[in-house]
Amino acid sequence: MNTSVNIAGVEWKNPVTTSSGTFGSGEEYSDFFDLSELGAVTTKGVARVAWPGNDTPRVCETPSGMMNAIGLQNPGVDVFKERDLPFLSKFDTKIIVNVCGHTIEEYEEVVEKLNDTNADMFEINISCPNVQSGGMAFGQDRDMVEIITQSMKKRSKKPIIMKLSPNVGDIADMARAAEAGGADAISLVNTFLAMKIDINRRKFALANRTGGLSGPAIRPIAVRMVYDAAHAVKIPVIGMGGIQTSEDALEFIMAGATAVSVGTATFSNPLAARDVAVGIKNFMVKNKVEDIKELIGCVSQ
Amino acid sequence: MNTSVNIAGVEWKNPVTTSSGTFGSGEEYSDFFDLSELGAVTTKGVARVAWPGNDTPRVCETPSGMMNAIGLQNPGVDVFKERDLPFLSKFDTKIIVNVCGHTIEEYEEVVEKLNDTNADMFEINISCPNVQSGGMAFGQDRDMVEIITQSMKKRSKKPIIMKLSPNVGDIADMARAAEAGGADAISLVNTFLAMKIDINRRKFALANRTGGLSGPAIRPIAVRMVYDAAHAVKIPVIGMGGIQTSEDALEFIMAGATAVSVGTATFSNPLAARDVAVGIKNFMVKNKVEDIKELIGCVSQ
Amino acid sequence: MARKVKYTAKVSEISWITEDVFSLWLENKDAAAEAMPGQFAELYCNDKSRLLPRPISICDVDEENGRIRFCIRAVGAGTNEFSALKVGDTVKMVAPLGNGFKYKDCKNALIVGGGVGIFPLLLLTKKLTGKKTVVLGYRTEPFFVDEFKNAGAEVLIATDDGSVGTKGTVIDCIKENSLTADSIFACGPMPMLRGLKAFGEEKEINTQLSLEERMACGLGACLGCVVKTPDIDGHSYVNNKRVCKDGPVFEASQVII
Amino acid sequence: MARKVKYTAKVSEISWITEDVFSLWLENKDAAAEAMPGQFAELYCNDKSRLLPRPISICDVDEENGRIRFCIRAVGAGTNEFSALKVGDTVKMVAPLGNGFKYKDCKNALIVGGGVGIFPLLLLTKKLTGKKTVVLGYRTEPFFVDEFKNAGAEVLIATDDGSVGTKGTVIDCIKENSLTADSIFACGPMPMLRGLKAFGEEKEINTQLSLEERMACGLGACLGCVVKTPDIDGHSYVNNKRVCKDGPVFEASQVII
Ligand SMILES: Cc1cc2nc3c(=O)[nH]c(=O)nc-3n(C[C@H](O)[C@H](O)[C@H](O)COP(=O)(O)OP(=O)(O)OC[C@H]3O[C@@H](n4cnc5c(N)ncnc54)[C@H](O)[C@@H]3O)c2cc1C
Ligand SMILES: Cc1cc2nc3c(=O)[nH]c(=O)nc-3n(C[C@H](O)[C@H](O)[C@H](O)COP(=O)(O)OP(=O)(O)OC[C@H]3O[C@@H](n4cnc5c(N)ncnc54)[C@H](O)[C@@H]3O)c2cc1C
Ligand SMILES: Cc1cc2nc3c(=O)[nH]c(=O)nc-3n(C[C@H](O)[C@H](O)[C@H](O)COP(=O)(O)O)c2cc1C
Ligand SMILES: Cc1cc2nc3c(=O)[nH]c(=O)nc-3n(C[C@H](O)[C@H](O)[C@H](O)COP(=O)(O)O)c2cc1C
Ligand code: FES
Ligand code: FES
Repeated sequence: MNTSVNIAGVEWKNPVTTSSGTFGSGEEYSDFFDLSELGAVTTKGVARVAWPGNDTPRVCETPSGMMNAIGLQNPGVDVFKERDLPFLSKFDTKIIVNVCGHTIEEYEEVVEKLNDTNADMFEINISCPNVQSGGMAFGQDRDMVEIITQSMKKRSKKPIIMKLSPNVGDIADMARAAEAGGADAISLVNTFLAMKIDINRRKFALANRTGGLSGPAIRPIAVRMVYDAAHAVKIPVIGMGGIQTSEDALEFIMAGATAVSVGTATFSNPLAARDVAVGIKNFMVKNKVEDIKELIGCVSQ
Repeated sequence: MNTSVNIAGVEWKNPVTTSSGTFGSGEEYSDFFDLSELGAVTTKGVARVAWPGNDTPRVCETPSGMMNAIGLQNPGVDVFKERDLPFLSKFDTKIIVNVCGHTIEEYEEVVEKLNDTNADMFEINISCPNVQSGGMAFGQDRDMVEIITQSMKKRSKKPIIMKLSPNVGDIADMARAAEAGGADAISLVNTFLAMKIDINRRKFALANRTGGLSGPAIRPIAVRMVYDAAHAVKIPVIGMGGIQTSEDALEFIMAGATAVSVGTATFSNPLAARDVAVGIKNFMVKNKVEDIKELIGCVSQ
Repeated sequence: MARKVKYTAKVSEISWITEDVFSLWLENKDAAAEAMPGQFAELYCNDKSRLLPRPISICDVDEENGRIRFCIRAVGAGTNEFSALKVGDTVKMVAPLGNGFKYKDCKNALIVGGGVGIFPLLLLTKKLTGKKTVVLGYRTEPFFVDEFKNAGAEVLIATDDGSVGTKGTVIDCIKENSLTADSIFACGPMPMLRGLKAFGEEKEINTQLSLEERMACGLGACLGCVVKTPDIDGHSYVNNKRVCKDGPVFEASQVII
Repeated sequence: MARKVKYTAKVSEISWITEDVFSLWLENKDAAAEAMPGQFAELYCNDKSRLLPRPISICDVDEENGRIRFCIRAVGAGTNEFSALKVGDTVKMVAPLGNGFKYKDCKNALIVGGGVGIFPLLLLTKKLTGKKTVVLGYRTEPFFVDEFKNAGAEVLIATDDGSVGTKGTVIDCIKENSLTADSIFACGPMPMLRGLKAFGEEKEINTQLSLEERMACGLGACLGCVVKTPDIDGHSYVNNKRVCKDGPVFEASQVII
């Protein structure tokens, strides 16, 4: 039985990774399970220098979901390279570095600094709703998506995954823009721009006013967007948005995702990503699926 | 204490209505409570002729949400006028007729046929994701929103509420387009285009493949969109999307909605709309709010 | 019609009938007094992530103590939640809903059930006063048979694997036993209902089918649960009817299945 | 460090302390053996609509029977869910988490709590071996006072309305009684903690504060729960620390509150 998938020449042992920002650089969850059980670990966004992030409260709960406005706090690429990358290298899993920046130049600098490390892939976050410049603004403009993809491809020695924003009218168009720019893969969805109000204090629940909605609440929209994107491009799609169980992950795979990513669910269950990987394998055994590729995009009327 | 709101010259006794398609024409729920307790009743979409709707399954459940692809089944404007309108007229509440069509001409015909009835307002549904032509396609194009609003205003003798689609990148822009077209008010959100896959059968959960996601799951996105829309236009906004309780409704009001609408929650609790109206009143008493207008858009940092 | 209410009903008895089917008695005098064979209830989950009520047929009524019985197969999140209820817990419920069977003038009834479709037939069997033959179809192990016998019916059984009764479908069983009737009442999987519709047409026996469809409101408002009809329906003005409100019981001739 | 586990812990005792505060004993040998004063647990809701675990301080430990005690005010959906638990029910839990108080060398402790902030101080009070004075602040009616007395502490009380003890804040009470100490340990509302930070600085007493912040992971991964710090932190390389992992207990001088 084959659970491995090949994404832009990088072979994952199984189709499961962690969603950026929900798994740190893996250290905290390595207390719970062996990270080698995952196809890949995707890190928190890494910037050129340390970013302090937003004021608190930064997180709140919503029905079957949560909102966050962390604001991409991170220690910067140099610390990441010296501390986090060596840690992750101890595991038999692929390393995907999520990259953020305020300008194209900032993204470029991070990619260049990590080009000669053992990171396996870069995921370019052009879809964070919680920062003033860069982030989502890039991901909502078709032409900008194509331009930034091109420049990433020019600088990077590793495969580039463009992470798309769901806060758009036509996700297929954004997927095509990334493909046109030369992306090796796309990942989606990032969080939905959302707002919660504390009616007793008549104030926003998050200091940042708005935050990104994630979790099972958004899964049906995410599955639809992954379906639309996967049917619009030839490059592989990494699907995410509310995956809690292997059943959820299989929805994305059947909709056309080559791999999946577990985010918010890890907060409800620190073992969620591993459980998803194990569950997919069990489903394959039970249903006599020889190769995971048989399941990719297999949904029909 | 004043709970009444004025929307385009129509005075509702309280700011609560029902969401189109979740309340029929009121008859079924009049078994549970007196419809006169609501500010307004909004009907299921009414078309020029009877529409059969989509194949079944038409509905499914999702985490804290549901999907529907009813496909605007309705008996057509003539039956509506003879049967449903007289029924609703028995209650001391405003009547909002939700209007659907495949072409501008079809919308116009419905409006003209109801111009001389005692319907109080028209809500123009340009945001249904479950029909092939018309529906959401209109609501995703800025210019189309403006054009269709203009033609509705030209034909209608009653105030026009344009119902916006959330499946867009910039909701403020759509709100401005409706205002520019002369809309008397806007309502949002309609449902989010979504997909669910039955992994055991490897088939779509709904016969229509996709459906519209509604319910508390989407509330944080809806509140944000209502906030954005209300800050972009001067016309009143009717807020909806996942309202289950008066607390939820007050979030929308504080975000800038002049009135609110209860949809999916009615399926979990047939009395939901009434309970929301009662709860808003209780909140005002408890917090010594003299006039509901003090609460509209009152959220601050 | 009486004003409808979302009741809070107390669990008075709960027990397992088979490995995955349980019997649940809920206390509510008003609902128990009104309930008729073939009607159903909407049971609401306590878990907040599950918004839609679960339609469950009324299996039996204990009018004296104001109780309704449901027999439920635990197949998913909602039915599993109900299966974990304990005596004294409460469940929100709207009941009774739908139309129920028309059975007043029936002298010789053929009552046919498959799977969990057998449960709504128990109250009907109890109420019928003439001759009543019950045919029950199972995959393998029969259950709930004595309940029908105690209701005064002759019971025949069909199993897919032939372990008990006729090997095959309920139709095979009916044919094997050359059963006739003035009315057929049926509930079960769609292929079974299709077979009975054809059988009833062939034999010119009035046939009533209880249908299932995915529901949202359960009250006739959302138009989620329709079934295709040969005629234009007087409510919808198109070729379909609402299973929750116009059904769940239909004359076989009135539906396209 | 021991491998972390999401435990399924059994409820062994539950009872109300006040109208809205309840005491919950959960059985788990491993967690009970490891738990230290000032650490907390993440308790997970059963309701599927509530994704995030609730951080609750460890109030007491019964090492012999492998149990941990939590005292919880029912303020919202999650804590209300926990309040309805019954003996024998299970709760998912990750514990112990966070750093806890540093108290080994303390000879004369001033332990200050307000509201539900008093609870994490009980286990600390029990563990302290030197002189220990506990100051508890309430809005009006004191509760849980005997527990601290039984832990061998002198207990002073402040109430907002003066119904018991000093009328005013815990700081008023400390000043009124001219209390001194070599260490202050505190947990409670932010204004109280700010007052104690200032007091400790003025009197040059080492002051440890247990902080609250909204959390998602509770494990240090999501960066949801930060507090501002005067110095660049060695983990984040910016001016903040994670309350869940670097705290919840901080030297007052290390945080900007
Ligand atoms: C009129 C009617 C009467 C019924 N009577 C009985 C009965 O007496 N005993 C019994 O065991 N079952 C009965 N069913 C089937 C029962 O409603 C479903 O098994 C149940 O809703 C499954 O819920 P779940 O949460 O466990 O499953 P899930 O699959 O988690 O449910 C998800 C959603 O799908 C809906 N759904 C799933 N299966 C069905 C189905 N077969 N029919 C309609 N909706 C479904 C659920 O209501 C829910 O909204 C009846 C169905 C109908 C329509
Ligand atoms: C380290 C720490 C220790 C705590 N110890 C205790 C204790 O021993 N006893 C006690 O009664 N309370 C304690 N609290 C507060 C407790 O976590 C909240 O009261 C609880 O999370 C509220 O959950 P809810 O679902 O009832 O409320 P809701 O308002 O419905 O919760 C919604 C969300 O907000 C979060 N939240 C709400 N209030 C707080 C808060 N004050 N702090 C952090 N998150 C919050 C919830 O965890 C949840 O994610 C502690 C908090 C922290 C951070
Ligand atoms: C707390 C938090 C922090 C996040 N940080 C990042 C980030 O740094 N970079 C990024 O690309 N996405 C970030 N995301 C988005 C997730 O990677 C993921 O795209 C999204 O949460 C949807 O998946 P989920 O529903 O499984 O969580 C973050 C999400 C959460 C909840
Ligand atoms: C079953 C169903 C049918 C609907 N039919 C219509 C419709 O006919 N016209 C319309 O404008 N919106 C329709 N809607 C959208 C609702 O009016 C509302 O905009 C949406 O459901 C969001 O609100 P909620 O989350 O409170 O349900 C329908 C929604 C549901 C769930
Ligand atoms: S379920 Fe709504 S009409 Fe039948
Ligand atoms: S809650 Fe995630 S870092 Fe503290």
